[in-house]
Amino acid sequence: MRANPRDVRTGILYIDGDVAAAEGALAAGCKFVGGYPITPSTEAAEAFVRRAPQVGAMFIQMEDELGSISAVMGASLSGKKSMTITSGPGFSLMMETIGFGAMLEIPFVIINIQRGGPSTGVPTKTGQADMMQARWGSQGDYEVITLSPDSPQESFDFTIKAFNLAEKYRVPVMLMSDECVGHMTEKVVVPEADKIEIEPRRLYKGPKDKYVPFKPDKDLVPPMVKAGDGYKLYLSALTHNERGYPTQNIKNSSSRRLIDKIRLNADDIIEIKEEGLEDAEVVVVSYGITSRVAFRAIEQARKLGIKVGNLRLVTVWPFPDKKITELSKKVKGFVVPEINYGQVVFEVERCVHGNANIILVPHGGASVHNPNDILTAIKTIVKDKKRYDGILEFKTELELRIFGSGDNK
Amino acid sequence: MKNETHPMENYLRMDRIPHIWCPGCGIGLAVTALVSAIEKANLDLNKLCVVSGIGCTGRVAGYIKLDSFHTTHGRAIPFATGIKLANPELKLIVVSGDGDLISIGGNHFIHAARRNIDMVVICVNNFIYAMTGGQVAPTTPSPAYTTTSPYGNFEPSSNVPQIAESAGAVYVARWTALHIRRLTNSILEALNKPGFSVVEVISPCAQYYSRINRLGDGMDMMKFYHDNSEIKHFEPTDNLSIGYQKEITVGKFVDRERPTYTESFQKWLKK
Amino acid sequence: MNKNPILNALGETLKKVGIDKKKVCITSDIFYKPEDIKPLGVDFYHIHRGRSIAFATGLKLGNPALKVIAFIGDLSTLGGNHFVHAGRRNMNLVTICINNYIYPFKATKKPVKTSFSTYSNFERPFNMPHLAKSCGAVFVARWTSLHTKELSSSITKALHKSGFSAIEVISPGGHYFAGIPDLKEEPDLIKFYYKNSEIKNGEETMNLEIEFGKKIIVGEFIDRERPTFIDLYNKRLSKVLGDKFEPYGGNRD
Amino acid sequence: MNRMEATVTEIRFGGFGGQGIIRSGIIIGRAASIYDNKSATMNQSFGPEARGGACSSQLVISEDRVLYPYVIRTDILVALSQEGYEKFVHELKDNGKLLYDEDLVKLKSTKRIDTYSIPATKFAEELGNRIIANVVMLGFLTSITQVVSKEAMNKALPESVPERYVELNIKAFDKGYKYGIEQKKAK
Repeated sequence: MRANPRDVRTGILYIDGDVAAAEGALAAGCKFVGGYPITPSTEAAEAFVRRAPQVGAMFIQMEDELGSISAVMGASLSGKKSMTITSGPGFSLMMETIGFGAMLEIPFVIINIQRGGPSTGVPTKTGQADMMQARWGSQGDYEVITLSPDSPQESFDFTIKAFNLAEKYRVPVMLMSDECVGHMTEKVVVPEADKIEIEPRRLYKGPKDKYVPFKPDKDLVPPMVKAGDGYKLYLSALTHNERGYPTQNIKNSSSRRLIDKIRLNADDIIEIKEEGLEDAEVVVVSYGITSRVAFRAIEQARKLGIKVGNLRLVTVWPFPDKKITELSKKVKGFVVPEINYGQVVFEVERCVHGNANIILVPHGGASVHNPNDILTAIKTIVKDKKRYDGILEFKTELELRIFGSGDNK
Repeated sequence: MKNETHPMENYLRMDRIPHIWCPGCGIGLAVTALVSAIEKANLDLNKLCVVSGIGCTGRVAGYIKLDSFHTTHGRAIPFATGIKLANPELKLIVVSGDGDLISIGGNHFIHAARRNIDMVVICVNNFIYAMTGGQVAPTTPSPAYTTTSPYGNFEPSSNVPQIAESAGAVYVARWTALHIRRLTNSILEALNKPGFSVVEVISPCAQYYSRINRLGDGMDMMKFYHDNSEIKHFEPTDNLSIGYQKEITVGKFVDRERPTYTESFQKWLKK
Repeated sequence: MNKNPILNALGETLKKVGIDKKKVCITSDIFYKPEDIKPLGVDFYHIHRGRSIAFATGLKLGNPALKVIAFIGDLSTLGGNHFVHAGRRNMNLVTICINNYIYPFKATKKPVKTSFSTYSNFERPFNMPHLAKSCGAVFVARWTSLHTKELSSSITKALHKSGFSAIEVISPGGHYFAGIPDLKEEPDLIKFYYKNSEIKNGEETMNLEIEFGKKIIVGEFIDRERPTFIDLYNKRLSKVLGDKFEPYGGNRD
Repeated sequence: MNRMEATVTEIRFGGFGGQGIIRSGIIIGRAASIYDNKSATMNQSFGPEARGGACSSQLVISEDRVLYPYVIRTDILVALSQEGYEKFVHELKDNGKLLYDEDLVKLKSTKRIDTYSIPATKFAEELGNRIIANVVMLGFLTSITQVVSKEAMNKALPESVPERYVELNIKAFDKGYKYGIEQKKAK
């Protein structure tokens, strides 16, 4: 299906990442946003609300984040493509309902413009420390999909992708952007509507009396119906069977399928951007704004004759396990920069199985990495003859200046 | 001149001044009233706590030299409840904004009032979310413009005294930032009253609310309050909603007795 | 005949109310069994605690053609804020607040104990009708669950009203109780409340406090008109944007 | 940290809220990235610092993709307030250009840097509205530094201001631009 021309602001725009995400949502056919003001995500809601009445979309500013995400659940089950926009503290408040959405397989998108934390943290500055929370922040076992953009252009593109994945797999999809990308103004090319591919809602087409709410298709995803279409739905977030009825028999429930529909379709879902991996001795694994800053270090390292591969995680969750394991057998080591003190790097470690060295280049947030730090980490990998156990944590120039060299090398 | 000290120096964290509030903002006036009331109440300063949530008014706790807590968004009241119940000797003052107390914190607000937890809640109402750049609040009158109501707000607005009264507050008053003396008196009365007291302070937001709606600066808003506020003590709270640039009814609306949470608890314990 | 008296009243209502059942959705943060819900012939959503009204708001805004009934059982804890703000916005919903709050009554001789408040309950419950009126509800009623006929009639009125309706149903759930000497069975307790109630339609909501040893006043208290959220939205946007704006109606297909 | 791109120009705008500091960044960024076919990344100050008082925006323009999004050592500082000048002058490169409103900024030293002054606010008042002082400054900036082409600015400017002010803005831009040419000759 193609986008509706009315929804798409075709042209070359000069907008920030927040606004680009809102434009992406509109282009993807999003017709409902429940939101609540929170820095640094508010610009996205403001951009959406200005355009909403002209494209038949509804924006409601709810009384809190609990309300906004709950309203998003309702609107999505009414048949509208729906999303909410938030940042760290709001994201934390939404966790319970994200689990609810995962359990009832409600398609929706969350834009999380990450900021420095924990708690109130640094509202106007950047961070990438919600990555683990995004994966399993709600109670119980479920899988989600997250995407990390590195620019306003990608905020636009990935928001559309997020909606498509949400509808295709009936799963919460999170755009894990950050303050830096959200508040950065750049050129964004919005294509013509007929160049934008849109995943339609997966509606059930069989006879009404044969509808079984959680009976999956071959790809493990069940088709949906809309509220008020006369299907006499009974939906409960209690552990339920195919009919949606509560059960304590886990074997007959959808619990396993919530995981499998993502894990077994991982090859279709996972997107990575790779370059120079063929003969790389060092691989930089990064996502979001960090991958952009890291690329500067990669370029520089190459000028010095180092063979550096670049692995960008477009989808951080699900994680490209196979790819990393495969690489680990060929390379000397991995450099993982992220704006936190180590989250995704543990996933890299898990997949490397001790085959190669790993250096984490951490960052406390409120700014982005100094590319020189990443470059130094790359050089260290090349130089090291020794194999380390676990992850080597790199001390950045700034940390060295503040805390001294400590016992890390 | 050298020896001259600020009259409020004992109550403010002078090392954090200048504060972050914009020129023309009314929060500073609310702080002045609060400090004067504390001074007049002659309370043991070591037994006073100030709790704030998030937002412009949420920064109040950071400037007052008492035990002060800058908590998470909307959670000032439950945080204060915890302090109060853990140590009933303490006197709790919650200072926060309309968005923090009435929107995200609305549930805690009504439940604390229902339980009649002994605390003074000062709700600085500037009709807008200012810290995040001017979004619509439940208190925004219709049809005021904000960044999330770019076509004019169409939602009916919250009537803070009415919510407080219907949920069970024992003392409810409203003043504008202009009525500094009466405001001080109300806070003083509230401080001396056991139970859940609410004092609403209508305050200008020169940077966002006034600018988006072209209402002039802080002084213009003060003049507006001067010309358009009417004191009506014990006015039924139904009549207290505030229209856009309409008359503002101020005064003391509720002053009643109900056993506080701690009292009821003690009574049950004895039984 | 449904075993649950409230669902029973609702079932009776839906038979006669003259609204397309297909368009009726129930959201509830109280769990009802599929076999109790199926006979109603409507869509049912069991929501996590406290978010029934917020979810219902989304459902209604997603498709304004729906008639949404939100059951709330946890107003006394989690969902109060959504109630207050949905009332303020005059969101077009029928909320049925199941009040299973536990009150001490004289007849019980000893104070009631619940698992949470081991020293018996000393907290005062909300005066729900008064709160509903204050936050802007257009229709407010209170019944015990044994007032089947009256309850059914109130739900009918609420379904025909446009705006936020709040119906409180006093219906203590027996399994939450422990240690009431005289009233061991749930039906007994409901009967007790039924007997101790007094119908006073149109009573000032301020006087509806449920108090120790006094009769519970039931009836219909508020019935007024206010424009709904969607009305106000369409009116304002049409005024500002003129022909460019197509009034919001959702997917009415 | 040193910026590794050779073809990068870093610009900082400093002034007060309400002077159009952020809009200035957007207009130049738009001109450079859409009409001059370069990359331009604009960032602005947020939070309490962005209100009422001091305000700043930063712009990184590059022939290739901008990878590091913030300024490190600025090539050009545009100061519309004393505070904006004092706060940011230290991050100017050696021989970097300082452009300032001569009625609003008093220089403390001219060592190490090139300075260019213009009575931008006065010109704007003469044109009828002091709010367009930033656009006078943009004209001045364009002619002095040539970091963007005049053609690109001519296209970007009308898109960035309300329709009824387009003509006034163009006048303001031209005024600054011409003044810049004269100043350059004079130097």
